[in-house]
Amino acid sequence: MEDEKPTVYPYIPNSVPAVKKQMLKEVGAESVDNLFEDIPEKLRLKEKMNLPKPFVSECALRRHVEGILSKNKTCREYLNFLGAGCWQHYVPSVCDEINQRGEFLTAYAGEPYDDHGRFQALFEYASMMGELLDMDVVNVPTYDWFQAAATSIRMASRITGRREVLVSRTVSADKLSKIRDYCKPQIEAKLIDYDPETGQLDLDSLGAKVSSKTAAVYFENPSYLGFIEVNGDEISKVAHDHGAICIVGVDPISLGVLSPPIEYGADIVCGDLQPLGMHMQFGGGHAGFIATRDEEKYVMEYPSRLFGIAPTMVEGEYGFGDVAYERTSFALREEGKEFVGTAAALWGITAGVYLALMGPQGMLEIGKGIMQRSHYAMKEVSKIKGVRCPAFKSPHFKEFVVNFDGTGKAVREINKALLSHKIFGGKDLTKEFPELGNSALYCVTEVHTKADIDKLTEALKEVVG
Amino acid sequence: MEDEKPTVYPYIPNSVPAVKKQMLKEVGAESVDNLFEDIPEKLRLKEKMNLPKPFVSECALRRHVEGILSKNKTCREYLNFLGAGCWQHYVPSVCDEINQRGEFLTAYAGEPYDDHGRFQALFEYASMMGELLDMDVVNVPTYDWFQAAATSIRMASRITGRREVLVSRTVSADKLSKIRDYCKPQIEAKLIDYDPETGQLDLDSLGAKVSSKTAAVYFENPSYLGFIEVNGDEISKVAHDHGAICIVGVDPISLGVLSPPIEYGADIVCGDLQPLGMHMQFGGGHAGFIATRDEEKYVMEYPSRLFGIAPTMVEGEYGFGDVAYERTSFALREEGKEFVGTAAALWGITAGVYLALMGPQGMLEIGKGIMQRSHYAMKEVSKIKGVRCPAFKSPHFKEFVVNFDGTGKAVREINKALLSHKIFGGKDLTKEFPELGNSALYCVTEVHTKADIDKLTEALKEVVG
Amino acid sequence: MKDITEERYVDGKPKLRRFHQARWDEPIIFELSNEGERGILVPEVEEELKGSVGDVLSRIPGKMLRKKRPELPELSQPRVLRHYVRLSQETLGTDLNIDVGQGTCTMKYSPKVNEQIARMPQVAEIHPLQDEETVQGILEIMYKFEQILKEISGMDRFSLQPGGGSAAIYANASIIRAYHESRGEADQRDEIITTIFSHPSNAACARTAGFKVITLYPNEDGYPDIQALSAAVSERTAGLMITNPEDTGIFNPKIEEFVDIVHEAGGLCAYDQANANGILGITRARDAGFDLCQFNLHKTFSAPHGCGGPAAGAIGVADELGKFLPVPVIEFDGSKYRLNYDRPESIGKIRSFYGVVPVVLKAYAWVMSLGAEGLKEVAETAVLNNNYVLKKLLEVPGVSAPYAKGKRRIEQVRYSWEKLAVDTGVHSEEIGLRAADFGVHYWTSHHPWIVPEPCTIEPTESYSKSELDEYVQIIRNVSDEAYKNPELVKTAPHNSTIHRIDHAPLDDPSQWAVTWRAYRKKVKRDKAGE
Amino acid sequence: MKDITEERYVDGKPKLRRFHQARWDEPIIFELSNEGERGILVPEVEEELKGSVGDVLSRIPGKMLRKKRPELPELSQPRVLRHYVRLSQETLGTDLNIDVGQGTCTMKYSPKVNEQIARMPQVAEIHPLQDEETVQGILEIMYKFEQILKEISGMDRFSLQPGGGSAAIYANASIIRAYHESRGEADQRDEIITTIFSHPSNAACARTAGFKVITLYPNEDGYPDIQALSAAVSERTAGLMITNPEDTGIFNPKIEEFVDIVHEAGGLCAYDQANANGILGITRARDAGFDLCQFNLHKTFSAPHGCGGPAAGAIGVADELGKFLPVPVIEFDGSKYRLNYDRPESIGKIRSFYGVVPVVLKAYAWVMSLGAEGLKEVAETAVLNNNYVLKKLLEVPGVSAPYAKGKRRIEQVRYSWEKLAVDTGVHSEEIGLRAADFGVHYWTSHHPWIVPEPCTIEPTESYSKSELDEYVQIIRNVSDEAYKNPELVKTAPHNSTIHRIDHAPLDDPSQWAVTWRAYRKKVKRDKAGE
Ligand SMILES: Cc1ncc(COP(=O)(O)O)c(C=O)c1O
Ligand SMILES: Cc1ncc(COP(=O)(O)O)c(C=O)c1O
Repeated sequence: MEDEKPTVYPYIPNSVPAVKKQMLKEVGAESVDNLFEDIPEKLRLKEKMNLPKPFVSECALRRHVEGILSKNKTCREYLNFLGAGCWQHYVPSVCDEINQRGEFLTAYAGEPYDDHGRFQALFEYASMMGELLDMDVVNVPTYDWFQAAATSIRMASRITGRREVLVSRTVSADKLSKIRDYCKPQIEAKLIDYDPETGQLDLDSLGAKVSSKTAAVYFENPSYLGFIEVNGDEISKVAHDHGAICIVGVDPISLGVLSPPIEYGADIVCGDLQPLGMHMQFGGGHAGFIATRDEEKYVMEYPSRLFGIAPTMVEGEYGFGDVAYERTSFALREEGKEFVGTAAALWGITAGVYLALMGPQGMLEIGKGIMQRSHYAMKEVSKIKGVRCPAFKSPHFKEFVVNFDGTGKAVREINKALLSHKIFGGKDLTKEFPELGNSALYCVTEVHTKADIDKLTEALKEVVG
Repeated sequence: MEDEKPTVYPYIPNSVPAVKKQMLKEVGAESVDNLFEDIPEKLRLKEKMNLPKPFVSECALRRHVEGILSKNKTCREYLNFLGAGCWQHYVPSVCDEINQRGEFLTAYAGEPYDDHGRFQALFEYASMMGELLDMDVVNVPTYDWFQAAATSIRMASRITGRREVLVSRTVSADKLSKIRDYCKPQIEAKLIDYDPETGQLDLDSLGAKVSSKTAAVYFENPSYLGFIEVNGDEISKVAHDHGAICIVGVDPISLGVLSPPIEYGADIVCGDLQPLGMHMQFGGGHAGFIATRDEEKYVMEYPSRLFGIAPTMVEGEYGFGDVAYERTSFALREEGKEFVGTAAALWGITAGVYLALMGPQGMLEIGKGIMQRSHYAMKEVSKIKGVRCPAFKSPHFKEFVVNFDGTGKAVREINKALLSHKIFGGKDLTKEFPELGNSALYCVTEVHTKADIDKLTEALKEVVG
Repeated sequence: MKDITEERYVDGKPKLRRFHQARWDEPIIFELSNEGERGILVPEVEEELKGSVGDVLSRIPGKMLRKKRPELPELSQPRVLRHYVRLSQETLGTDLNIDVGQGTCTMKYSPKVNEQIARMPQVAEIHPLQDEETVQGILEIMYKFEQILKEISGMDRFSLQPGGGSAAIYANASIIRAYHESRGEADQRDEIITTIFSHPSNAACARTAGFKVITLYPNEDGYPDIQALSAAVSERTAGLMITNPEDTGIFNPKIEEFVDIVHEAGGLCAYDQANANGILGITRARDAGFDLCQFNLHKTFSAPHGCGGPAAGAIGVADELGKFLPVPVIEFDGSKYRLNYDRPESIGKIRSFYGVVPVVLKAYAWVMSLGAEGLKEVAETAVLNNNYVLKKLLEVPGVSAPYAKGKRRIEQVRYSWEKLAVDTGVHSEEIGLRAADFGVHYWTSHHPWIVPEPCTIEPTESYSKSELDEYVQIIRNVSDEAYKNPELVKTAPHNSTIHRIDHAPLDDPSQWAVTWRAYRKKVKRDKAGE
Repeated sequence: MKDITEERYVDGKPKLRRFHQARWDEPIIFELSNEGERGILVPEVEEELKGSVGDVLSRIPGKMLRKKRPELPELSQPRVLRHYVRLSQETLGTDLNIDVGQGTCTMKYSPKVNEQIARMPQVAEIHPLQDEETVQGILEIMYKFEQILKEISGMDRFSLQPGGGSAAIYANASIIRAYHESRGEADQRDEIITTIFSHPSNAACARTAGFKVITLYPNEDGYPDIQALSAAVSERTAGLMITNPEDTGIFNPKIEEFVDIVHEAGGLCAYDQANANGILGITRARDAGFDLCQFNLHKTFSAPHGCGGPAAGAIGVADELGKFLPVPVIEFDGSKYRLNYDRPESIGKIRSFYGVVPVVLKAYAWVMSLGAEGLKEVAETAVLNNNYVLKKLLEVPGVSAPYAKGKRRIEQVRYSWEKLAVDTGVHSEEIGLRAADFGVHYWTSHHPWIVPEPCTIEPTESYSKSELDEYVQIIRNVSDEAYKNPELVKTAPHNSTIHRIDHAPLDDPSQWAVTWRAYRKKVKRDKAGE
């Protein structure tokens, strides 16, 4: 009985030496080296790359990787109150079931025939988002809310031919950084102040900064700091009065209870799909949506793909395809709108599954339930001595700022202490919003029970007490 | 905006009250109660069942169940050396990928047309097992090895018209219990002794018990106690000389290195598929196989389904169907062979995937690698003072008996102590094989590294020292 | 180009779908083999370890060492995956179709959340012989599930060990035997009574357990015949093993009298509750006097059918039979769960270890998602759905529902296409193959074939009215076709993975082939002379 | 009955498969809605909690409270599942087909083990803002993967933040801008040079970042034109952004000279390494002098394409550009991993948090399963496969491989069907639709359409010789058909989920509909007048 042969790689069928030899013969090459004839000798790597020794068996590989990952603590083991752009919502099992189906997971850019299901699923995703947003056009997802916001602003700039955007000061520092980098060559971003009492966008500040140079006003609802911007109407009116476009960034999971932004004047709405069925994945579960009315001047400014419905030769059969493909960079290179590439389609399909599972009643209930829980948390936390919560006098959705000035303890310390209670405390805002003092942004969702919130309150009491 | 409606169950579409009402109208019933008219009032349950309050949301349900399960310690967290009929082998990712595909997972008993894939996958499973076993007929899996052994014995009894089976004494007590329960009405099981030095089936004992009443001789290879029965030839010869059938139970993962039992005279071969791609699942991953030559007298005695290949109307197309269906209890009720029911088909498909991934080279390498590791473990463990290992002087495959008589410690104590090292020690044999003294059955497979084995040795040293 | 517009019928709602099943025309896996390819590599052995043990294979005595490598196919990993994913697409699971056509099989929705939980390492990666302290979670679930089944059935003790419904029925037969043995009546009491519309496993398991089987036929009204029962019982009666509702969907209203008669004769009564879906929370086995019962967790309790398992059966018994249950039983002392093997009168082991644990887990999770009210909702909706489909199907030409005329049915209905066959020459099986052209199951296994041209539909609670309407519409359409164009039906399927199979070789010992190697020897070689 | 025997061609091995894709004819999900059905229930709120907070909705000011519920479909859970599982079967992933027809996309095998690991709670259920102590595992993997990419590319620093290849290219453009800004030359240096066969994102991202774009065309031999480059560079040159091998599969042998010329002019050079699959371990970006590069982890590094993402891009830069990388960067002090935001010259954020972590994890696991030798084996086999297919395809009538005649190609080949189109009137796109009838992709997106009747094949290392032969055989067959029966090809697909689409409405603002609501308003209502 013969012994082990030299390694053949399971992922590389033709690594079988005999097959390789035969194929080399077919192509008339002496050795594989010959095939790289166009690569100058000088550029050819002489030694083996200095990489770690591999784990060639799946068993050893898995043990290696899982061993490293076991150093993480998860939000199943710990009670998590972090949000700030990535939120712990419940992911229905059917969402994972669908996005792990090999067909969806490994498809890519096939034709509307062989990939009919992909097109239909993404068309349906857009259609359901359209209902949630009350808007007629929704893109195939882009990377994340950051990108969606930045692109929305550039769309507005192209539509208006203007080069200034007014952005609410309560937008996260990171998102603002992205917007600035992405808009830099074309568009200047100016910040609009907020009311220190309520957090609400300051209409005076807006009035002072808006002008005929303003391409768009961008604000979020609920805001990054958790409260609801109640003056959407007024803000959009100011924008419109100056010929500017009103862009609203929105957390889609709020839309069972909060008005869709189009109701208060939004022209472009954007946001993140992560709450709709994506695991947090250390920030790897994001996908950005952009939505507008079905007007040519808007549609033609999307850089993303847009999938539309079309008839086939067979009566009653639906086909799909790219709408106005000739606006994209695929078609026009640098003459296209911004650029388009592989982004987050699978999360779009997943968000569609999520919305289909939830239906109108589910979206209402989840929004209401989140509010009930976060209000309970605010109420309970506010009872702790030295703690001010919520820091803003405004209605809130799922996040809220907790101020610890009165406790004499830094957020950093508090959060470290909470860890020993197996709790992840809210995001430290001291660097991002120094004017808020010693504050943290807490997030409460439908995954939290009363007992969870009570546990937080007890732990906080102990920690700051 | 309206508030929550009464509950509609996501798994019960027509629990929508309006739909129910409409359907009741269609069937002409006043209420659902009417539909149970045939159930006497007296038998109707008056109160609500007294069941725990449900977790109606998926989120709460998951937390409830996962909360309970988190009390388990797994063989990923602990180092496991338990075998004894359920073995920790590596499960290739593709096995799980295939057996979780909704199509296979939720199919059942469709026709060879709409379930063509199920039939082909099970035909291929049988075909690959056939190659491993060098036999032409393999059944659609039954429940487990226990059942496969018991049925093999009943098949032999029907074929020979005899009512006595000789079973090796080294078969596990549990399996023997099953065999006795299942064969009871028809067949008496008598035990053949083993050699206390080597564990080998005692040919003298066999010679003394075999007779013209013997339907079959049943032994296992490797034996339950881990050693290899080296006298297969002689045993089967004795059986055949007395007109009896030779049945061998076999661990299929050994067959890359060990001879297929047909080579040493087996007429019926049976065993468990669990090592071939099934997780341990607390003993929930078993599936039994039975294999024979392609002789009508054998084929007609299978109670299980047998899937055969057949032509279709289209040249070159393969179809499948039941072979000799009219022998089954489905067809003949009590006149069929034993009985057939839902057993473990998905594990059969999975074992097929496993064998297709492993191929001949993989099966050779895994068998050899297991032997190398178990021999290393035996060697190292045997160095510990007071420990005798292996307890039998015979070649071994993956399991071996460790005797602790010389340590003055009971296996139970030793195993408790190993727990604090995060090690699951071998199965305590003191009740099952009192004649072996204070012994345990250890199992070492391809999942164990040298470091794992060294860790065991070190821990044992500490524990017994 | 083929005009498929024709295929979408418009005479009624919903329109029929223009279906075609995936057809990959995939070769047998051996035909895909490429010498030298590897699908997976096994863990390497450390050189030091190898050196320490030397040539282990040399320790295997010559004749026990495998000489010829098994002729398994040699394939890369992606090719293996592709092969099986393609085959999966050619398989019509409940996740895919309106699966009401496999009546008596309870093809209900298997919730994905339960599947996901069952695949966690906390279930998948535990060994059954681990110290009890380290498996308290799974023991708790099994124990709690037994309590649930006790409440659902009214029984006093449960075992979750059997690997399926039939294995559970066998276990009950074995307990009946043990009971009579314990009373010294085993030799005398060697007859089990069942009914012809009880699932065949009742008769088959009883016989396998050593009993003679007496089968009762329905009376004129279609109900199990109580006179026949009275005539059948005697001092030889070991017990009654019976399905209710029977596989026809008919509930035996005299069930309590049946039990009484058998009890009076000294027999035990075992209730095959595989068809319990329609009576959850409605009526209970123990309340009708049964001594034993069994549930199929892969049916009523929603665990998926897995192409035919893993399955799980649960057996419940009255107190006095508890001592006979298989070992071990799970006990709870108020703080810890433990496995008790010390049961001298037990029938012993039914299968390895403690049962098909992942299936039990899924069943537990399913019940815990519904509770008492939810389970009753399951039953009520399943029965409403069934009677709705009954109403609609009876409007289709050629079909009837024999027995118990005008009465309601519980969980399923066994229909007959006798009239259609007479009228058109189209048989039930052919209707099924044509139904497959519309993407649904319709199975043809309805033993015993007492109902002529049988067809059994079991809607369960898992399908909406619109899906049930679609199914009925498909059947109506096939019936229409049978009357108008029988050839179309008789040559079906047209839109399936494959075409009409020639079944003859499967019953011919000289041609049948259960493995590829047998096929190569018997058929391919013969034919091609290669 | 249709005679499908015809469909299995026998003129050569392997025979063509008689394929039909799953066709479920599934309605749009809104059409399936049944009022009142629920797909999932959300967690209930405890009564006590509800009582404590009162009517929270009343706190939302009137105009901010949603009045009309969103018209989402209402469906039970099994129906939602069934809908999407059916749609999935109508989608042709790499797990299903010989996916070599989407050239430049590197449709290789995505190992299932990596997917399974990425779905563990240790990856899925961690929040990016958790205390660093609690995420050391994932940070370690990201850090180690950066070290791997450094070795593969020769670059000095990496960021894994970009959400895809194009996002990475954009980030590189942004870094080039920051670099020139830091030197006070941003206004002057506003031109980026690329080649026409570099992926369009190079041109598009450069423009989006504010640069003018200069595009070089190939010289007579089909190589990027070095003279044209010399003519293009100037003191306005900000940089070169270039793919190599280009999307044609041709490696630019003068790449080092290109870099030198641009460097001399004061520009930076960014290497789009999305096509790196064929050069892993063969040649490195930094060794050719590049200052920046990017990899697509969802292509070369085996992470699945997910219908178009989640994707991930990795950007690598030379030491002197390290300070411009996005924040945060991952650092390791020998015992702990940490995120460093304190980088004043950074271009800032490219996306939320730190990158598409599960994709990074899969890429890491893939590399760790292969090692240095394995990666080189990937490259060598991919290139061998490519040249093998080139050899075989050039034997097919009507096809050619323009440019660099007689030379080897690296990762893919852009072919032309110009001759076939002239001979038969059949266009490349139509060949693709007919190829779909045999169960394979063949994509038609080959911008720029400079090669007439283009077609790009990229075999990668993931397919066996027999699968490549099957693909070639399909194409040969379609070419035969084009010559013998062009109508058959021009009316394809025949075995797909759907039939020829009328694309006209998709470019007509009055008819296009990107959502069902738009369709209902614009098309359905118009038509049916409802
Ligand atoms: C050479 C090259 N560059 C860039 C890209 C764009 O990558 P992505 O699709 O991830 O944006 C691709 C994608 O195919 C490519 O092939
Ligand atoms: C009434 C009845 N009893 C018993 C069984 C047998 O169960 P199993 O297939 O699990 O062996 C069935 C299965 O369909 C059944 O319907």
